[in-house]
Amino acid sequence: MRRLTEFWRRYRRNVLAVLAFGVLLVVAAMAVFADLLYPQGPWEMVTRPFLWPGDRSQHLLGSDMLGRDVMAGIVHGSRVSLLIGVVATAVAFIIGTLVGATAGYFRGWVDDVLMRFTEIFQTIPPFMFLIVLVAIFKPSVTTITLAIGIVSWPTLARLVRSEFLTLRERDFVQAGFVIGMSNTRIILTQILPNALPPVIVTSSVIVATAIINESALSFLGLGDPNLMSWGTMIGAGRQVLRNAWYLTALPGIAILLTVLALNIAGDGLNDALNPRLKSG
Amino acid sequence: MIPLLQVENLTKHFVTRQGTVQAVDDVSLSIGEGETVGLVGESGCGKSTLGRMIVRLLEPTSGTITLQGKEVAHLRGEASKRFRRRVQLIFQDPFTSLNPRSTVGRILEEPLIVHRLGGRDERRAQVEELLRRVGLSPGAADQFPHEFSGGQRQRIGIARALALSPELIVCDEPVSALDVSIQAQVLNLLSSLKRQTGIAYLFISHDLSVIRYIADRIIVMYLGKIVEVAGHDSLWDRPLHPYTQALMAAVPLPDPQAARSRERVVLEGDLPSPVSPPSGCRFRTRCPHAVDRCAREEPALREVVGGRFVACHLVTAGDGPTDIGPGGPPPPAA
Amino acid sequence: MMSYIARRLLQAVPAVFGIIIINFFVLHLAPGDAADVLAGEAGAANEAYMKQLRETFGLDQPLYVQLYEYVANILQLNLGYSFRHNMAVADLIAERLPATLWLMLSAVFLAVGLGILLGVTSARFVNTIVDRIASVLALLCYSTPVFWIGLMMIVLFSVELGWLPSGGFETIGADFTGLDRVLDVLWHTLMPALALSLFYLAVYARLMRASMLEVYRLDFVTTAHAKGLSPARVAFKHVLRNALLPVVTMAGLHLGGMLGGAVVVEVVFSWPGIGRLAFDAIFQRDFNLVLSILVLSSVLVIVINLAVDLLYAWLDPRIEIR
Amino acid sequence: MSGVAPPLLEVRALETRFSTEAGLVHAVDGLSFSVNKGDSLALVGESGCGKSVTALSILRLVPDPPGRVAGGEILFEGYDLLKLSRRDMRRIRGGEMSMIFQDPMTSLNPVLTIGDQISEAIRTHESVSRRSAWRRCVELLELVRIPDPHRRVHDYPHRLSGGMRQRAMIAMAVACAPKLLIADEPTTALDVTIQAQVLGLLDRLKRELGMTVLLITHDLGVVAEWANRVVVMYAGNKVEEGRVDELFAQPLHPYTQGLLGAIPQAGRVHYTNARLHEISGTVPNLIDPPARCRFAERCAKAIDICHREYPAPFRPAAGREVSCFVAERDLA
Repeated sequence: MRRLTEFWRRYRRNVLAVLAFGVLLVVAAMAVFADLLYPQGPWEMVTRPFLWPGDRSQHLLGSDMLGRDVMAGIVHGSRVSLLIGVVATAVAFIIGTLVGATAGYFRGWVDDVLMRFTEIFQTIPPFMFLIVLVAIFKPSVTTITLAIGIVSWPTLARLVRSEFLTLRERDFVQAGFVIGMSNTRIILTQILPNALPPVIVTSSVIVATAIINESALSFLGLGDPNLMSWGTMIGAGRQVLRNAWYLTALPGIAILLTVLALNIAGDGLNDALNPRLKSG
Repeated sequence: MIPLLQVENLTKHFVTRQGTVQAVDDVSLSIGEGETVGLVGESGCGKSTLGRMIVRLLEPTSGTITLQGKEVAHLRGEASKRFRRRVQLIFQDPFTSLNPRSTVGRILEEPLIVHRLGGRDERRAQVEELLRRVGLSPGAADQFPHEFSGGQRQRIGIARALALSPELIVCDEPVSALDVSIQAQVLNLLSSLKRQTGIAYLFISHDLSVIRYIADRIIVMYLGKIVEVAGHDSLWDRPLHPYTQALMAAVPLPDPQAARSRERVVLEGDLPSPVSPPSGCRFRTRCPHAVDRCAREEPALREVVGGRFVACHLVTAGDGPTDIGPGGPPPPAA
Repeated sequence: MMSYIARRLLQAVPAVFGIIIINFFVLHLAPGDAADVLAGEAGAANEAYMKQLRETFGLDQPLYVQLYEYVANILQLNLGYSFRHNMAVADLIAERLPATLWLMLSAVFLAVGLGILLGVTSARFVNTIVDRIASVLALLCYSTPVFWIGLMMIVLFSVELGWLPSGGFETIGADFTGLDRVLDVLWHTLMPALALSLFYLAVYARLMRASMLEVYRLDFVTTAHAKGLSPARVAFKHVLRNALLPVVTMAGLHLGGMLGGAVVVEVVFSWPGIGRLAFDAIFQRDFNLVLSILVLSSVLVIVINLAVDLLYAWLDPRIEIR
Repeated sequence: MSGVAPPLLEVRALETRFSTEAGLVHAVDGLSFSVNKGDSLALVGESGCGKSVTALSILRLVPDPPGRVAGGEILFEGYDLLKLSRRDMRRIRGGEMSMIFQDPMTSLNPVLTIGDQISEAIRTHESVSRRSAWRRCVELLELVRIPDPHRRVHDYPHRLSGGMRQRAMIAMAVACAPKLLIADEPTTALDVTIQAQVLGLLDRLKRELGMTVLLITHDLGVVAEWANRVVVMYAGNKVEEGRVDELFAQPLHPYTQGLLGAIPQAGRVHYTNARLHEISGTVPNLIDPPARCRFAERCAKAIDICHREYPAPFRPAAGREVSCFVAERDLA
């Protein structure tokens, strides 16, 4: 608890980061209360097509070519974005931390093998790999989430590995060996608490990347066909780009704001979790 | 009588991209119960590697380490854990040797938890006692390492090493990162702890003057080899190995008169690469007295006079230490 | 030097095998028979094609034989035939690759060039309004989805202002030659390359700023000042080159990502490269073509990475190439 | 020596401050001392006493922000360096006055050859051709006894050992025959046998090139071996000054006395027969320090006034100075 308040005290100093946190709260609220806000769902044709934003007050952001409410689409789309962003990152986090920690802690041939393996995954152009995976395994929330997780873990694995490699050589970890700690205990009590902060910061950036990747998939028509996503809206809007560009612009702004907020919050986390400890 | 710790023919090689580094090569030494052995040498001489093998942070390439007659170099599991209670380590850098995310209390309690010593309250009491013994207030237990100065942190490191009441503590340059005035505090603390508990130290340092103050017996290393072993007084009065002589001549004395009056033996050149050390005597490339034989034959570490060992062809058993003045040339080869 | 390149290429061999094997398993883990996946479910799955697939990949054999066949075929660049395009897959890729390489080259040029410029400016005016604006700009570019900014650029520059062509590699039917053609291609490249570069531009700007500030704190910069050098000389001769090192490393790591981004950009701007080819192939369910593109792009990344490492070693003499 | 000649360098009431999150650090606080032509002056003190900041202040190299020279004068051959234009200051740096640093591993640019870096120093101050500057580099490397200078001049720093790099740094510093060389802990990162080589080299160059050297160190041994005059600093102030012989024979300030007593080597002490003299406590915080003797809290001899007032410098003899109420009382 004391640490949490201390953390918030430091995070609060970055005004922009607090603002970003607010934006994320709003997006999260949209995702949670989507069914309350727009109980009819995003697919319902509620008005006349091609209403520009501001034309009618009850459809604030206008309507698309089928007369569906753009705002309803954005609110419901936040669900897909956040869900896939967070869960895919969790998948990447689990794989990345396991692989990276094992490689960095045990070093030697274990490290060599795991890192060669990671490098292979890093060499395959991630987005291409992503569309291939999703296309072959048929687009659904599950396949998309897993596929994004699979292309995102190498970054985390490398980060965790380098953290483990340096921390393992630190004197305080060596001291753990000298007082007779087991490997598990050293990893859990000495290394992990010190390795985690940069990993958490990077994870926030990976959530952002995952959201962009999901929207790009949907834009290309490889999203879950049963769900309304921001990328799907942009893909649909593209067909009428010349006449109704707001249909492309608005969901894009939603993505931009969310991703921007995540990145700024990541910077804020970084400052709050790694205060430059004064030495000497 | 069996010494507390006996090291025989210990060797450690590191394989690097440039080649195999012979960090420690065929080193033997012993440490008696309650004895302070000083290990001195310049960077790259292998003193830290040797220390880390003795506390079993590094696996020796070959050779044996015995603690009271029992082989310890390859212990596993519970036996290894029992060893940890008897031999501890104090680190050089007080800023990196304490976990920045643990409280001081937690850091000191950990050894007790790992070895299941005492219940929660007992451990708490023990932590307070440890803090008191190293001259810190019990309140320090709730603070984090970064709230302390370098000297205070080093005291915390010492308290951690004491927690398991070991018989031997390897001190790896424990005062090198500290200012002189703080260094004196730590050296005094280490010697008073020794008086109280009869603990043995292997004290590693590059600083001959610190070694001379704290050690009963001094071992001088050069490029992975022991070149000389002597009692602290006899080494200071009559260094026998040309390297020891040069090392002592190079130590700046805080006494302008003495500094000016002594002979200067400034060693030429740099330390050779430990990947391809010179043939024969490793010191010969910088030795002012080297002769042909030094390049051909590796000098063995031999006892010259009671308790004094030297690895140099030019110092022979027949020559008493009386023949050699401080800093003077060693006698000609027999 | 040559032996270094040879050794690096040798080291790349397991990676290439690994990539091929991963591809193979992706194919086999997919629901249904691999031949179905390869041939696609849509109309093109005629008997001749299925037969050719089964022969090429030995699909009736046990799995390990299939793996062997698959690897052997790819290593001989025997990638099969695309019935959709009526062309050998290898030829098809060779035809489309230059456009993608050109796009990437332009984007790398823009990203590295503008990124460094922005980063150096930020570092020079650190903590001033200039730095703030540059930082916000970088953060915006960093957070913008590439396909969306591409579309928005089309709206602004092609639809509303009519300044730039909305897509394609060159003006169809114009039959420009010589310099005119070069200018035409450049004109068409501008928007897609800029769209593709924005994200990376932001990364390099942020990295360059941090790196410059970091290097400015190093001792040898104080040495340089102590020699009496002018601030400009210190910046260009001593700081810049050292600060570039992490940017070069990053740029090398990003190539794969950029190749992926090229898919989206090529779709948005109707760019006739391998990204667009892969995208079309996916919807035509021509998975053999898709997987071949994937393998070849990965190999491409390995080769370019080697080139980047050589560049790095040239910039940093501490890296010994032997 | 006549006392008429003006000092080569005179620092008067120097104040250098750093703004930090916690507050304004008075790193150097009213420091005055002078360096005469031909001096080997040592500025000695423990970490954080402001000795390195003093060196950087003299060359106006204090990183700004966060640092700033807030007051005082630095007279070099009579001219106040703090009033010079940037351009004129650059002419002084590396020309009239140069500096070498503690860590030879980090103070040379890793991506430029030794020759590039030395000839850059030459060509900045003298209009000579690239070729003749390069020739001078080789001569300079010879001067500092780097073996095989024709080859070494093309080497990158990482190919040289620590001792060799420090020699190369020295070669670079003396390239334009400066009148004053400031050496900031030049041997701290080196082994003792290499340290002896480097100190010997500095001594020789000083004689051969007629330089004056200001040596900054924490090591009283180095001071005793090498310097002829010494200024002892504590917490941003000068506490004592004198000729080396006098100061070591009879240290006047309790801090100097404490420092000398804390070194195990002085006298034949061994843990079995003597405790080392310790100075209790730690260095005070220099954020807005109170106007009183900075050492009072740690001083065994402190009297009432020490905790209330700042001791003015007291000069018991020519060239001897101490800032201590107790010493002043005892000497009076």
